[in-house]
Amino acid sequence: MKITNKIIENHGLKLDEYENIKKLLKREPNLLELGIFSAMWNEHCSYKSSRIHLKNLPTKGKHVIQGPGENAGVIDIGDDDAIIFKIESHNHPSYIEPYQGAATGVGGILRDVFTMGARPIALLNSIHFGSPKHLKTKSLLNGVVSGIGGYGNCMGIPTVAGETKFNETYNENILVNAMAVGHAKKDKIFYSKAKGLNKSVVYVGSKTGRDGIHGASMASAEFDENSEEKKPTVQVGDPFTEKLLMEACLELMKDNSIISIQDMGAAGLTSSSVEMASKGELGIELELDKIPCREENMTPYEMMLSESQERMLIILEDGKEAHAKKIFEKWDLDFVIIGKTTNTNNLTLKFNKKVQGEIPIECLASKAPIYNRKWTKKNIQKRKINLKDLKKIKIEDALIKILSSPNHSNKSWITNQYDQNVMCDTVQKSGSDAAILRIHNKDKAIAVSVDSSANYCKSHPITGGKQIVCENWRNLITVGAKPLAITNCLNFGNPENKEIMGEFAECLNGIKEACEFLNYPVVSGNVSFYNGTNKKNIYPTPVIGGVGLIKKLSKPISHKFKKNKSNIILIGKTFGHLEQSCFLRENYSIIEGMPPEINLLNEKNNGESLLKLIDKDLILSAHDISNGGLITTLSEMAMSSNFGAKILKPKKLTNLFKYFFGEDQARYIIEVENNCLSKVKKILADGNIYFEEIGVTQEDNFEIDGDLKISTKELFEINNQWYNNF
Amino acid sequence: MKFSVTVTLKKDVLDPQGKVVKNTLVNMGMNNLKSIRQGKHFEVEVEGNDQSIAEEKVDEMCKKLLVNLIIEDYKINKI
Amino acid sequence: MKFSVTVTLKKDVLDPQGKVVKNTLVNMGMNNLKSIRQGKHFEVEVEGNDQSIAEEKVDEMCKKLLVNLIIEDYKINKI
Amino acid sequence: MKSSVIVFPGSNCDRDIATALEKLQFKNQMVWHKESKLPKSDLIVIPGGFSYGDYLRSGAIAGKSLIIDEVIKAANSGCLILGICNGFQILTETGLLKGTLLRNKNLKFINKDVHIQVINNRTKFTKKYKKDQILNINIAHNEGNYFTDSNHLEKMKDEDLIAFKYCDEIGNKNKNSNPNGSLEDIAGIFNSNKNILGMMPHPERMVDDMISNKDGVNLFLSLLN
Ligand SMILES: Nc1ncnc2c1ncn2[C@@H]1O[C@H](COP(=O)(O)OP(=O)(O)O)[C@@H](O)[C@H]1O
Ligand SMILES: [Mg+2]
Repeated sequence: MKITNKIIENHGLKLDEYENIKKLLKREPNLLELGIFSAMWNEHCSYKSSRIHLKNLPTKGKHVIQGPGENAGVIDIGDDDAIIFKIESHNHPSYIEPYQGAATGVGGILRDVFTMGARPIALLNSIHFGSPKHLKTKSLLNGVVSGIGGYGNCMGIPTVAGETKFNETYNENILVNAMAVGHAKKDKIFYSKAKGLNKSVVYVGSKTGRDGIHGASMASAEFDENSEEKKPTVQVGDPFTEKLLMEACLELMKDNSIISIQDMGAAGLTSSSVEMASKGELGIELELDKIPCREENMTPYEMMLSESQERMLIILEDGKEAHAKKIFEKWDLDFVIIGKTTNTNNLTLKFNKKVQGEIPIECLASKAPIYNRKWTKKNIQKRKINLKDLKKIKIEDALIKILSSPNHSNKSWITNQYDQNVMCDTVQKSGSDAAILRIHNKDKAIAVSVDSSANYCKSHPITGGKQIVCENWRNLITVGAKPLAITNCLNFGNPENKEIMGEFAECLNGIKEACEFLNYPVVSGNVSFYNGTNKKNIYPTPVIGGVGLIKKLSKPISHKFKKNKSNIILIGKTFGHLEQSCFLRENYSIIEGMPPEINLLNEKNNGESLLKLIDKDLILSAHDISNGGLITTLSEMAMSSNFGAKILKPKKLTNLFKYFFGEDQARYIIEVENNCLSKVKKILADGNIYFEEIGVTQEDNFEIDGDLKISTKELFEINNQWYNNF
Repeated sequence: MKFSVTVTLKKDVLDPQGKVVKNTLVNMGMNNLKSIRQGKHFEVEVEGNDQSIAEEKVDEMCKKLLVNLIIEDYKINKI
Repeated sequence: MKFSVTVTLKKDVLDPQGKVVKNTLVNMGMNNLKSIRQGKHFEVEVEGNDQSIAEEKVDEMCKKLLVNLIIEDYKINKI
Repeated sequence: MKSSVIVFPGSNCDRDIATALEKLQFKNQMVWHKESKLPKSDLIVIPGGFSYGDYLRSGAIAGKSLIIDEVIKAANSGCLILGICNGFQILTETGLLKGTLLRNKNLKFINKDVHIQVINNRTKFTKKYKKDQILNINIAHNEGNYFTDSNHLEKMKDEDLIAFKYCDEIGNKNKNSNPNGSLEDIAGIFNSNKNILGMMPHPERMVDDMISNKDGVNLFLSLLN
């Protein structure tokens, strides 16, 4: 078949990229080879637009065992324990078919984690939808939530935290990011690097069908009106098979049979085999006749590009084949030796005893294109807001508006659809700043949280990038965990657009700066570009997933008020920054202005001091102040408990709206019992930490001295109604 | 007026349920079973006397709710 | 030889799925919908040329696995 | 006391129940479903999870496995059998317990802590509880909506075969306190001999204060003596 320009374009390749392919091969590729190039050279697999920026992220640290570049990141949590985690996007498939898209997103990220030898212990997700008024939002939300639940529940892995946001820039392009966290023994971690010649390459798991052929190139292309018709065969998730695959892999991993192992994710058999060979600087030869196929008459092209789920590639030590086969048969899974490692440094594909395609591995990996795309600095939209120019409202009404808004409503409608308790190690689940998971049979735990701030990132990408890292860090601190490392999912628009590329570069700079300062390295991640339609791009939405360690689990800290008549202390300075706040957005639809500034030194000092207080067992509860400001944070602490609070008016900042709704960073609320108060104050003073005593807890009512009085029950109902009416 | 709606997975779309059901039946000794695919069935009753209008209504229900057109096909029959 | 098997809930058995589907459709404006019940559908292919033997096989599959006879009825059709 | 936990492909609360049993001093062993012989045991537990992915009907396929014949034999000779969640569904599919578990009335998976009331505390499973005691306990299921015919319901009432009912924190039973729509708020039932208990809530999730509460402990302690 003659390769025409049309065919090249349909494969998502640019003409100059095709010329490059010919130069590397010193000939024209055939269709099979072209398909393989297109799968490996697209944005999703090659990171061609992002790589030069990602290089700058800090990836090393005392706790890091494995940084980016493997299936997932690995950190050391002491003793012989390691935590393996990663986040990944499944945005485009979820828009086309929300249930299956979200489900297979969860399935994919779980494989990344158990491939490395970890038993998954928690799932998290960050999901972004269009305006609640948009026609499709409801069914997308419904489908995505049941898809996430459907997969995780069936696997028996608790889904313990996440975030759900609405904003019209996601109307035609929702975001579905899933994160998985697993636990492994430090000396039992498995990598994808192939080693040794003539080793058996084994295919295990489900059979190969015509699912999602070209899924990876779809994830790298912009949507247009026709994309719903262009639907490739949608991948259907089979969590039951994945559960068997996980148990079988973990069973085989108990001894020393495996040289290397890699799941088949995007670009299926192609990327998994190329990756293993490329890391091992070897060749790999596959006999495609042996691939277990689900449909009749499948072609080599289809087999190599299929994205059927629940499959793995394993390279086995000599003589372990029979032993491994027995395990996979026990779990009713296919197990076939489909090829071997070679010294040719080529990917060699045989079918019907003939070589159908042969490509030097380096052409697909290290020689894949890398672009230094043009980018421009963000043009800042300055807008000073003078509260006097705005319509007068009451504090109470403004608060109610925020608490009853889609973005702030109680999410139990969602989280009740996830099994959060299976595995019996969930110490704290959704609804708090971070979830806490006990390490099985030990008295230590990890804390996990995912966060994003698209509005901040849109208005000032550098600050936004810093802010999410800090917010994520704070969320771990408030539950008493020492933040160790993060994973990140970078959801952006079209990188060929200078401004979008600018948002990317600047967000990444912000992330880098904060991670470096807080000693909070990046150990894994994922980039999703081309989120948008018809030249309308989504807001820049980097999502940060953090993991922290609680060395000794004695009394888990949550944000619920615990006692009557205890002291409420605000840590950190309040300046009253209202631009980009929920207050202005929800009450006045004002979306311009700068996000609050980040002072990394304050972040670090305030956070570390709070950790000290928690370590010394001096506080009852803690909550970080984020969207919605001080008053929203206090109401959340009240609503989730049986207590209210009586809050004093500020001594310094006189504008109550600025004081109560400002979104200044690096702030926390803590609840302290009388008998600990002087100790707490001393530690904070010794650390040079700014704090204010702002009130006390009380029964029943949430109250600001003289200005507002509302029962906590009523607050709870206000916060709870939106989803239930949606 | 009553209709039956049969919803089946499109060809080439994975049917995890059918797969497990088939394996189970084969294990139970049904070895001349070649394939089995699982779908949905609805019995719909609508008011009115005009069959073509009624059938159109049912078709609309299928498109709007009962069927996931991305992975499923359907057939409507008067019963 | 191919058969279709339709499995429906018995009359007096509660059908929570059908109920929710009905409410949703009515909320979507389909107000001449009188009732809707949801069931399962299987497409079974068995080897062999003798229809009555094949049909018996399918019947056995239904009784032994596909159908919960306590709450469900079923019908087999050659297709 | 010797217990056996049967593991089906897709069971996923098997480790949880094993951990709870061991914590409470049972001598426990795991039994893979392909085994044709059951080890000698005083208690057989069919754990929660998604055996065979809950495909076809939850519990249906596990109900046809080899080991189930052994479970039925053991049940008929008086061995204690506990089916939790998916285990309850499997027990109804095998016929060891009557009735069936339909989809939750809201058609959604439900995970939350609910209240249940101990209806019959004069059994080997419940004797450490007080009559009408209210427990706070976790549920996590798609199909927990218990249904049975009126004859069987009458029989269960006559013979005191209802183990637990959903209620609110003070014991009221109404639409809001019933999470899944189950008939007469039924959360768990016995067979006529009261040596088999099937229940949707997860007692094994309630044995540890760090994680939840200890409202499930007395179920296991009842079995121990
Ligand atoms: N899709 C989801 N999955 C699981 N948990 C969620 C989801 N959406 C929100 N949550 C939970 O709801 C709570 C509130 O979310 P959010 O307002 O984003 O918290 P924060 O501001 O502390 O990051 C958190 O505990 C979060 O884990
Ligand atoms: Mg928080």
